Amino acid sequence: MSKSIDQVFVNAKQWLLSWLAGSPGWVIQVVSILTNIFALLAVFLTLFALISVLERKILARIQNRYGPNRVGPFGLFQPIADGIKMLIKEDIVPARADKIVHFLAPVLIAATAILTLGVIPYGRNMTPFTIDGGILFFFAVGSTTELAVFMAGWGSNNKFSMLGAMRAIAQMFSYELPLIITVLPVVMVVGSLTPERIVAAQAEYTFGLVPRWFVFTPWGAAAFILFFVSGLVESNRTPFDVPEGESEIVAGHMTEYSGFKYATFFMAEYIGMFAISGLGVTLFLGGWHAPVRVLEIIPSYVWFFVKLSVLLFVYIWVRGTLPRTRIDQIMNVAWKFMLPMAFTCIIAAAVWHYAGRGLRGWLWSLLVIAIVYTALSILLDTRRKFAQRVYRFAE
Amino acid sequence: MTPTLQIFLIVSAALFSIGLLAALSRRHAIFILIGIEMMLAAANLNFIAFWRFAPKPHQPPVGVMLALFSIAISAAEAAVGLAMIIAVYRHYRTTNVDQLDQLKG
Amino acid sequence: MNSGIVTNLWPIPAVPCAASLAILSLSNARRKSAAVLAVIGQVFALGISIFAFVSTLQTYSFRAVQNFTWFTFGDQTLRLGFVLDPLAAAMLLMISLVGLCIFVFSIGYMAEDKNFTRFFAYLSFFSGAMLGLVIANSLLLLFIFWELVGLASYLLIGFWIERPSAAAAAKKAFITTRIGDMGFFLGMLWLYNRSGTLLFYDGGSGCLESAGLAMLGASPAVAGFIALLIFCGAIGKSGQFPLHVWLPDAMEGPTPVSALIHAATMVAAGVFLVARVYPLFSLGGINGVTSSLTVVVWIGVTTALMAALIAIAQADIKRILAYSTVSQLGLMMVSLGVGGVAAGIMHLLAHGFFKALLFLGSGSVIHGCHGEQDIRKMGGLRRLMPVTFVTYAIGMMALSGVPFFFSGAWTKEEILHATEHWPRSHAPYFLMLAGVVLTALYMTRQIIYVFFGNSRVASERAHESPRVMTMPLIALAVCAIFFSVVLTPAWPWLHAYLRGEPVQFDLARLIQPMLFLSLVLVGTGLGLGIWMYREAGVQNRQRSAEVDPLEYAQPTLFRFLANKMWIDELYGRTVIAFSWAAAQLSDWMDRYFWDGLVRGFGAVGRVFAMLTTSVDEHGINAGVDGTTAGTRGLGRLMSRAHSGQIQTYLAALAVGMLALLLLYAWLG
Amino acid sequence: MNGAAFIVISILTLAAALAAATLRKLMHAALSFAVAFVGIAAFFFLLGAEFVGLALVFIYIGAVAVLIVFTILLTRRDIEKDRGFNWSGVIIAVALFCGLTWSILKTPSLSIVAPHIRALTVKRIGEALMTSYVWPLQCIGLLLTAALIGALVLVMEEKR
Repeated sequence: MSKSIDQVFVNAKQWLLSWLAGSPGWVIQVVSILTNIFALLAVFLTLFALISVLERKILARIQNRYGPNRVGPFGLFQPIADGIKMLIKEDIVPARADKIVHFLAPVLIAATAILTLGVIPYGRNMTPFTIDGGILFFFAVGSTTELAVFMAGWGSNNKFSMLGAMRAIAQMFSYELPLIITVLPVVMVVGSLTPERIVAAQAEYTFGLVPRWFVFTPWGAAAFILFFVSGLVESNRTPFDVPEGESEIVAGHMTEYSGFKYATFFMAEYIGMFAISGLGVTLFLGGWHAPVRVLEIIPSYVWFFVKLSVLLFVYIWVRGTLPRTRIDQIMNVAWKFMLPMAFTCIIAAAVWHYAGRGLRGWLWSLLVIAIVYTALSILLDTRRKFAQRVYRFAE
Repeated sequence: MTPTLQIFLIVSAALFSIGLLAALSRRHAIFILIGIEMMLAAANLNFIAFWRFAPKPHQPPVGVMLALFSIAISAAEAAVGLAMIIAVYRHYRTTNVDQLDQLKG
Repeated sequence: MNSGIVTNLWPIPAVPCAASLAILSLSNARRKSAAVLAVIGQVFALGISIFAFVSTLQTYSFRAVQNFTWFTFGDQTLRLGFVLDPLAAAMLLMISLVGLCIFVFSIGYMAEDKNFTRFFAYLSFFSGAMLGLVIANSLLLLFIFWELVGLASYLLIGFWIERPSAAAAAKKAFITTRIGDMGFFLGMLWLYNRSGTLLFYDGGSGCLESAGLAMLGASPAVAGFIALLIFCGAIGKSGQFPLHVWLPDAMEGPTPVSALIHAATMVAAGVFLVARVYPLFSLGGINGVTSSLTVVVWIGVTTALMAALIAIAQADIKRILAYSTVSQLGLMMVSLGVGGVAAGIMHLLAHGFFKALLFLGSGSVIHGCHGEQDIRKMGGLRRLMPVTFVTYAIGMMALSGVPFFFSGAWTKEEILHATEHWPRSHAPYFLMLAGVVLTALYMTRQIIYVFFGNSRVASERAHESPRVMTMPLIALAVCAIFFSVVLTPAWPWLHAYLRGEPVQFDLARLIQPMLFLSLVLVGTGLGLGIWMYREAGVQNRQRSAEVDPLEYAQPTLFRFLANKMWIDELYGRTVIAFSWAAAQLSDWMDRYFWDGLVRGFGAVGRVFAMLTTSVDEHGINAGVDGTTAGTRGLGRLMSRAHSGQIQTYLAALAVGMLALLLLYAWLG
Repeated sequence: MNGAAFIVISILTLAAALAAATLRKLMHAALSFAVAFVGIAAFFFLLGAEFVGLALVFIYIGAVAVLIVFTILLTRRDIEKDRGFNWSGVIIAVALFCGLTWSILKTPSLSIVAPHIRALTVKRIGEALMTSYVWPLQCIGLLLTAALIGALVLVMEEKR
């Protein structure tokens, strides 16, 4: 029973394809691919709509106010209203802009964001596109985002746009290194670049209780934290949203966009966030596996989306809590702290592996990480202490 | 129709010639670099094609390895080449290769 | 036999050295981490030392050896190693324990110094080298550590480098000990030549074991010479008579340094060295008397008496203790020379505790008196610095040899015992008795000047030292008292441990003539001191407070002693003057004789050069010029094709490729 | 191997490459360059070398293309000036293409179809890289480090 619920979407697709029995092979293939694409788009566009209103509501709660609550029950229809507004707005293209590049930038950025979603396993037998080097595909396609951001900045022919694009590219370049290098230990330990294999490697449970997710190893925990922070930067989220810091450079590379193109950028940012979180879930949080063996009766995709939601909530929570950092601080952290720590994770994973993957390996790799962390924090300590701030009129 | 090795090689030759065209005809230094990168890519395409069409597959896959190393080397070359273009531009205020003829005999 | 511990001995020197390196890499401002690192290194060394010590208790005359090859040249293999035996274990324990106390003390004493971290780096480095020295199982390894402690001593004496006197003292210490080390080095080479190995113990084939000794025993005279050459090193390091001049000057260094290096550990290394290679000294002797040991005895006697006499007339609190150290080291040498090896080492260990205590006490006094070191300007400190006074008094009584409760008494008694039974002469025995009296005398003088009487210039604003300085004092005082538990004749555990014998308890042995004799002697010294100095430092009708009672009574003798018997001046007039003259002569030779010779050769060469120049210019050059002109013309022609346009070059390349392709097609 | 896919990809690649070589605006040419490399990566996919294709996209689109557009940005003042077009280059390129094509067509041993081979997994490539090709891999690492440092030194501000 639980198995059939688990596989309900897979079976539905089989059922759909069974109508085509007898057609030439390439027809079935194309239809199968199209089905996957439609399902993916439907799910994630809904999720985008949902999260855009939920984010506003959560932020509102953090800031002690109500948030959108006028359109529909609890304001849940707000995204529809927003969408209509965006669609019917005038699309303004600057006269001196490079019109082709200006047009192509949002298209490219949305396309790459959606493409990255394709390789993540959402449940048992539920990977839209199975590629041998799925992780590499994710990053290869993801790196195209930088070009798209540059196109947006260049095509707008606007100083703010260009500055924003430069900032975005600088920080995305800098954080792409730790992002990829923190993935390496997982790839090394599993011995595969295929997301399914990585998920399968985390299937077991120690004593039937504690799942063998990589986040529960010292190197995995460290790598996950680094991965999460890099992911924050890659998706240009607070506290790393300097490329679109409205108090400094209007809206960065999106300054000259309006209407639906602006909405596209907005959507791409959210979908990029989903993709990075989904990859994080796949790599470190055990993918679609249940945290306890008993709970495996709940379908796998539910687990995946629960984990994804938790990560997304943390994203929003961080946004509601932390102030924006300066660009030089971001770069300093990337090169002086994140990168060495990411390399340390590789070493710690190797130590864990060669010390037998047991408790001994666990302790040794913890030691490696602790030593490097301490050394780095001593070396990087500028001895500039923050003064206690006094809020005179806030109480 | 299934493509044969010849067709791949002809496409690769076309790509090579286009790269050569970019490197020979345009005056901007960046085009020379773009042309060189395209010629290298054509060579990589040849490597991969020869590996794929070899009657007896090699173990290890030599063609793929060569292509990988060639990509890495051309990446290094691109980085240094572009840095040189910037340095030259700073010094002479031009990127026109016709004007950069200080080394003439 | 558990020899496992010996393979784990290397961290004992390595950890403090590593701590030293780590501290050196810290910035000057990280005082706390420097101190913590140094203390951690020392605690670690102490831990392993305790472990090593415990493992030596398993059997009598425990000895474990670990040797390894350092390098090979030709068919010769140079091997180094570590050894663990009662001698090494006892030394390890004493050094690391005293060292720890002194490290802690230094945190308080050096608290305001701007080079705090450098100080701890040097101190850790010294500690590591010294610990390595005592566990070395090779004369070469011992020599290496020997030189390293010398270097550490040099660095630390000259620690306050901005003072010219400190720099001079450091230089003096380094050069003076180097004279002794020269002899040591020659002796080592000779030993290697004779025995073919520098390892002490090597499963029967070491130079201190039967095979090596048999090889040396073939010519006892040579063995004696080797022993004496090695003893030269000990003379230099332990400040024995002809080379003792550096040690009092070394007091220019910070007081913890004086306590650790120039009282408790490094200067005792000479005594340790003699004890370590004792089989060489006693080789071929009858009744344990050999000519080399006789030399040791007489040098020890001379040193002990002379230094004790000089100490009486000194005014600097640390110099008095320094001469006292010299004197005590002489006493240990006598003990070794007359055959009382265990007694000498016991005194060395006990001396390590109480002399470190006295030096630290003097450091506390100096700290309290804001840097004043002249005892004539102190006085009345017993009320102001009670903890320092009590601990200092304990140290003083241990040094003087007050019986029953203080460790120094028992070891001194053992030494006197051994000296009494020396078959060759009784003179050392009586001279040593005089030495005991003198020791009590000068210590009484010092303590009266410093702690009794009324407050004088320096002690008016004195204050007790902070807890971090008094705690080590108390710890060392406790050690100095309770160490005597294992020393008494009733239960001579340490004696037996060092000799590798079982120990017996016999209360009757406690009472013996020597006890009464030393009681009388010490009492004489103390009484004499109290009588002589009862009014010291007090303004009197007859004389001012600045004048010493002895000076009042015997001005000539006092001047003789106060000026250290003019030995420094003697050296200045003879040895140093001679080297100065030799240097002047060499300089003159270099300037006028050799230089003239070289200039003459140069002139001849220049004449030849002129000749060849003319041939070159007019004969050979013409042909070369012609060739060059031709080449240049050709080059100018060729450079037309060299347009500087890279695209032209690229096009030429492509055309060349096309041509090759066509050639290929045409051929086949 | 799919003929239709091949035709589509080759048209896309060659068109983009031609655009990259001839477009007037430098930025457009650079973006066409990126498209051409997507096409080449697609060729690699078609030939079964997925890993190389992904690496190509990763390196060329993610790094080299961005570097090129950055260089264009930094040498911007020089771009607007009109430049001549060297027609002799076209002649040489066309002649070379003809020569190459002629010699390819003339060689009969090249008209073969692809045999069936075992799929080239990332694992196999990784094993080859870590065993037979480990020294070349180290050398490439060294080369890339040197290139990184060299590029940095070249673009550093000249001290006056």
